[in-house]
Amino acid sequence: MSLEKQELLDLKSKIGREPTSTELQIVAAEWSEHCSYKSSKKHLKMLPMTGPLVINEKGYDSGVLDVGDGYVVTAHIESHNHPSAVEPYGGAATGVGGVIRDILSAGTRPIAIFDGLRFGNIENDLQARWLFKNAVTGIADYGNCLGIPTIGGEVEFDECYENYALVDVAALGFGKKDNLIKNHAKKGDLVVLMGGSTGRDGIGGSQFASDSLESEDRSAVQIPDPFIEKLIIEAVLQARNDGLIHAMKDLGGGGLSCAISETADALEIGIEMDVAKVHTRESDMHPDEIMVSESQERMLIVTSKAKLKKLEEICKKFRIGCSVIGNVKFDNQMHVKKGKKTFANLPTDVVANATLLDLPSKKPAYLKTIEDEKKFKPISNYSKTLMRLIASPNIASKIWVYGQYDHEVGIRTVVKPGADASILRLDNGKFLSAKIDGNPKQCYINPREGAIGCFEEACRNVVCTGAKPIGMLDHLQFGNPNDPEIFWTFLESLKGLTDFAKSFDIPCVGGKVSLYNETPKGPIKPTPVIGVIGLIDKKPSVPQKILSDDCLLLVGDTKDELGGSEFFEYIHKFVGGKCPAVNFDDSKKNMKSVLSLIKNDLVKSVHDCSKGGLAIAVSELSMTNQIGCKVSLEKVPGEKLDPDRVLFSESHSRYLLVCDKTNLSKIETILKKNKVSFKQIGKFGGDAIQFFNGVKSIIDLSVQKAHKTWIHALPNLVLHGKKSG
Amino acid sequence: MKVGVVVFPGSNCDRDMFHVLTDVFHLDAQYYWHEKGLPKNIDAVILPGGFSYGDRLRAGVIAAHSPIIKDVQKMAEKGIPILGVCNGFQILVESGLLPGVLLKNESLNFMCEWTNLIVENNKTPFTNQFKLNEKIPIPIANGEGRYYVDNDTMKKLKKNNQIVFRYSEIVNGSSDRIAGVCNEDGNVVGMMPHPERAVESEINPIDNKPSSLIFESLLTNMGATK
Amino acid sequence: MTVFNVHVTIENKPGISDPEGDTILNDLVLKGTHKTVSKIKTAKMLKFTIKEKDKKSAQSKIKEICDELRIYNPMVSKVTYTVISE
Amino acid sequence: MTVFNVHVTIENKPGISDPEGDTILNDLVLKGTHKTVSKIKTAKMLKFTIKEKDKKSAQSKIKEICDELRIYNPMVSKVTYTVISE
Ligand SMILES: Nc1ncnc2c1ncn2[C@@H]1O[C@H](COP(=O)(O)OP(=O)(O)O)[C@@H](O)[C@H]1O
Ligand SMILES: [Mg+2]
Repeated sequence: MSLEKQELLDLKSKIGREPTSTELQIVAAEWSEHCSYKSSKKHLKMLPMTGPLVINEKGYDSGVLDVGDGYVVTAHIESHNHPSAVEPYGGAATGVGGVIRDILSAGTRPIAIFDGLRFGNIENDLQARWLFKNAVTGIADYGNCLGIPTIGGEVEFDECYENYALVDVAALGFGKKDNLIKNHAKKGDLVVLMGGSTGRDGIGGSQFASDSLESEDRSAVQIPDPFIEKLIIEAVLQARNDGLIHAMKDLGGGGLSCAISETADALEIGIEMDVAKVHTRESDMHPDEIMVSESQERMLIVTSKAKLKKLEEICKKFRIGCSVIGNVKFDNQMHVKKGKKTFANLPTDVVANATLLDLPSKKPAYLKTIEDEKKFKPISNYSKTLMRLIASPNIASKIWVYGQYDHEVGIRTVVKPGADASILRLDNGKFLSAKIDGNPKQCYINPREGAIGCFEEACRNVVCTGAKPIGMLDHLQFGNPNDPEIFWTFLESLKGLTDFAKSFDIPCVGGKVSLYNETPKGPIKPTPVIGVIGLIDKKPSVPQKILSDDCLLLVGDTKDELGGSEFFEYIHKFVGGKCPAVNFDDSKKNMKSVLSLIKNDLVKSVHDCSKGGLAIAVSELSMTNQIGCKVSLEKVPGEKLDPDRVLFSESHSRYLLVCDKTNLSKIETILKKNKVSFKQIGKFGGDAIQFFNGVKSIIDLSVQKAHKTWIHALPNLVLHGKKSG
Repeated sequence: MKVGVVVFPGSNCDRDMFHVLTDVFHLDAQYYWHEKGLPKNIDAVILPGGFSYGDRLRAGVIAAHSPIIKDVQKMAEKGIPILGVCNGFQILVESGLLPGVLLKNESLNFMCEWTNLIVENNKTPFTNQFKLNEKIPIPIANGEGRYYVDNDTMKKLKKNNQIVFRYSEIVNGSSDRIAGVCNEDGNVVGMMPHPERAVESEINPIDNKPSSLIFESLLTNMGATK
Repeated sequence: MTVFNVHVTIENKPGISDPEGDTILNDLVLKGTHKTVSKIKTAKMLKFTIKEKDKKSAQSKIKEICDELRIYNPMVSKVTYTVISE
Repeated sequence: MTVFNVHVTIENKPGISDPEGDTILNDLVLKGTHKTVSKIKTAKMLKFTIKEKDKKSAQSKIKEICDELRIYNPMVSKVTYTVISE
């Protein structure tokens, strides 16, 4: 763990002397990319972070949204990529732990987990399979043990993650507004470290997250302990109820170094602490190790002397460690001692605020030609092609994943995973829905439009449940930012997200940047992952069973936009083509209209069109409802295109609506009034998925067969190494 | 009518169960921490689901040694209705209050899905409102839910009518598709599926009535004994 | 008093299925290039460090603990004790 | 060719915590009457049955299988091989 030469000079000039070795460790941890955001911070400011529902308080690690009637929802997203790439089970599990503690530190109870998983090509890469399987088990074991439902996520495979893993975890919390921790400190207050013991595991972890894998510190493996985390949650919430917490912060990357310096800096106080008071796992730990250890399942709490006894009783009840490690001063210094001896004494603003960088950027050369298409072999049998896509790892049902996650615990889950977005009920009679989405294939081709597309897709998924998007989380994952071409893609994505957020009035309530995601073969594709939170005031749209004769409508234009599509990449093995672009006006109209149809109870089911295009979206409706469907391609709204384009284009802003035929004319009236592009494209019935081009049948698949393939493809591949389709 | 909900370190369905008892069935429920005792005047005891002690060593085994289990045992002997759900069932089995063991699911995975139960014994305090063979749509969520007993015990279970619930299909490899059993007296019942997740129509996509009968049975039973 | 390491190995009794061992064998090992493996059985091991006066009492103490605290479930598991070092 | 039993023991490397062992020690054993136990460490064991020409090649074959199929993660675990019987 070390500082760059320039940073060392900076540090010396800021403190006017040589730093001690402990000071160097502390500063190196806090000034790492992971903790300081030094490459990205300047630019992140462009995102809109305020709004009528957003509650901003100092020192929060999660975003807070006011959902009315005295209640708030908190939200946060994190990744644990490097640790998961070397130890998928522990890395993914401790990723869940970290984001949960961020939710907890605002004083809210975590109520939902989301996981976004990305690996290499599992069809032929055994290591990717091993990473995937173990990451899923890690998330399952951790979330299930905590009793927090994992209600959504995504899984994607792409060659760019070979020998690597992206594990993103988002979480939501819920609580009374009055119970939010108002971070503050009073004279004479104490600093308490509670939770698990501090050990050598994870030493160098946050530095590690900012290095590429080749220079990894292989000792940075973290062992998850969800049982302790569960006890911490209960202890903290009890302490919150008893008013024992003045300020709180979780220990994440950078360990005590970051937690102490950031808490002190946010509260504009000083903290004097004694490493000898920290409850350690091994007796011979050096102060430097204690300061940078990233042992999981720990929280830092500021409380008063008078309240300490009660806090200790709570910790004893829940059998977790509780040590007074320091006290609050008003000198704005972070003073680390062992007994009487000083090991570090630094101004907190110096530690907590690394010098921000202004990295150069340059448009990548590959983008010049990436949108050019080549000529493809014509498709001879569309039924076969559709079946192959249904069985492809990116499109196959993810039930093997979410079936291992307890998604019911907490008894809030109204719509379970498997739909576009899950729905949770809240104590004030409202409902919450959320989804995370990423699309590196599109972001690679066009970082700006791709990122906007992820954002819109997450919105669409939430809108399908009848919810209005009220907040967004962004997680920006890129390669080495010192490469100007990579940094350009970062900036483009960020600008795109900013434009969309501003135009749609969806504030960004939290996020995370993860850089240096490099594999032995080079940088990952740009992978922003966007979480959108939606609120439903009255009744959620719970999909109703589709019956024979129900009508299928498509809202939104289908365009010649197949760049980064599953069709191009999986069927034609082609990376490139025109990236789908969101038309903001159409997007808004379509969202608004779909929401109003749901509100007026006119539709039975709404499903968005995304990966795999119209053909897959229709198949999914048929398969999950066990009913056939007949679709006419020439009815599909948009310009006239060849059948392969209409079937598999991944144009945004499209929704499939299912309705009883008695509601058809009412729906048409509303959509026409809103000037939305739409058509009835088909009807349900029978037991086959059928697409017609004029009178010619071009796809005819048995629903049953398709369904079986779709459900079993992923476990067959992961567990038995069998390819389906 | 007082119902005790026993809480162990790591229990995580305690609040869900409490909500159902108090807000849905308007019972007077109380939490009891595992280190404490149970009061004498209690009418029923429920051991909720979760991961007591992180499921370490074996699900339920560490919690089975908690001080409160001695009181649960005494209550069981007195004939007071006791229900263990999921981890609660595992604890009852590990503490010897119910026969058998719960092994890792045959899939080796944690399984969260909706299943159908068949009522095999409608004489217990938790099933007296059912018709025999009535079907209950209900979710499971467990990693160690495969019920197993040796042949001799199985014979005894059958002879004493101790099999309370079966899955309608093979779910996890349980002996004889067993999902829930009772003790010889019938007052102690354990089940792997989660009735507290199925009694409210808002979160039950299929039919919440059958699961409600589990709690209504308890109400009837307590009404009768009072 | 001396410090002993006692290894307690817990495995399913013969006749009780071991799905985990079977899965590792069938889905992992036999799918690979190694066909000479004919069986895999999984077990759990607990390594106790205990202070006792001699080897024998270390083993009997651990046995007592395992029986009393149901470290293994006698209906399905069998257990073996090995005292390793002094 | 002879049949060998090879026991593979997988446990966390020294210095890496073992929450399960700690919980069994603190919440079960030390809560009971036996206070002479000072540590419990958990491990997982796989017992392979394999046909090979000799003891040595049995062990090296199993080692090869475990490494290749990622039966354990060398980042976290250490592994010991014991060839038991012929
Ligand atoms: N890793 C995961 N964890 C939990 N749920 C998942 C995961 N991956 C997919 N799902 C669920 O499977 C369903 C389909 O996922 P996805 O194909 O990503 O949906 P969409 O295309 O609508 O964004 C969703 O309900 C989603 O939440
Ligand atoms: Mg969708």
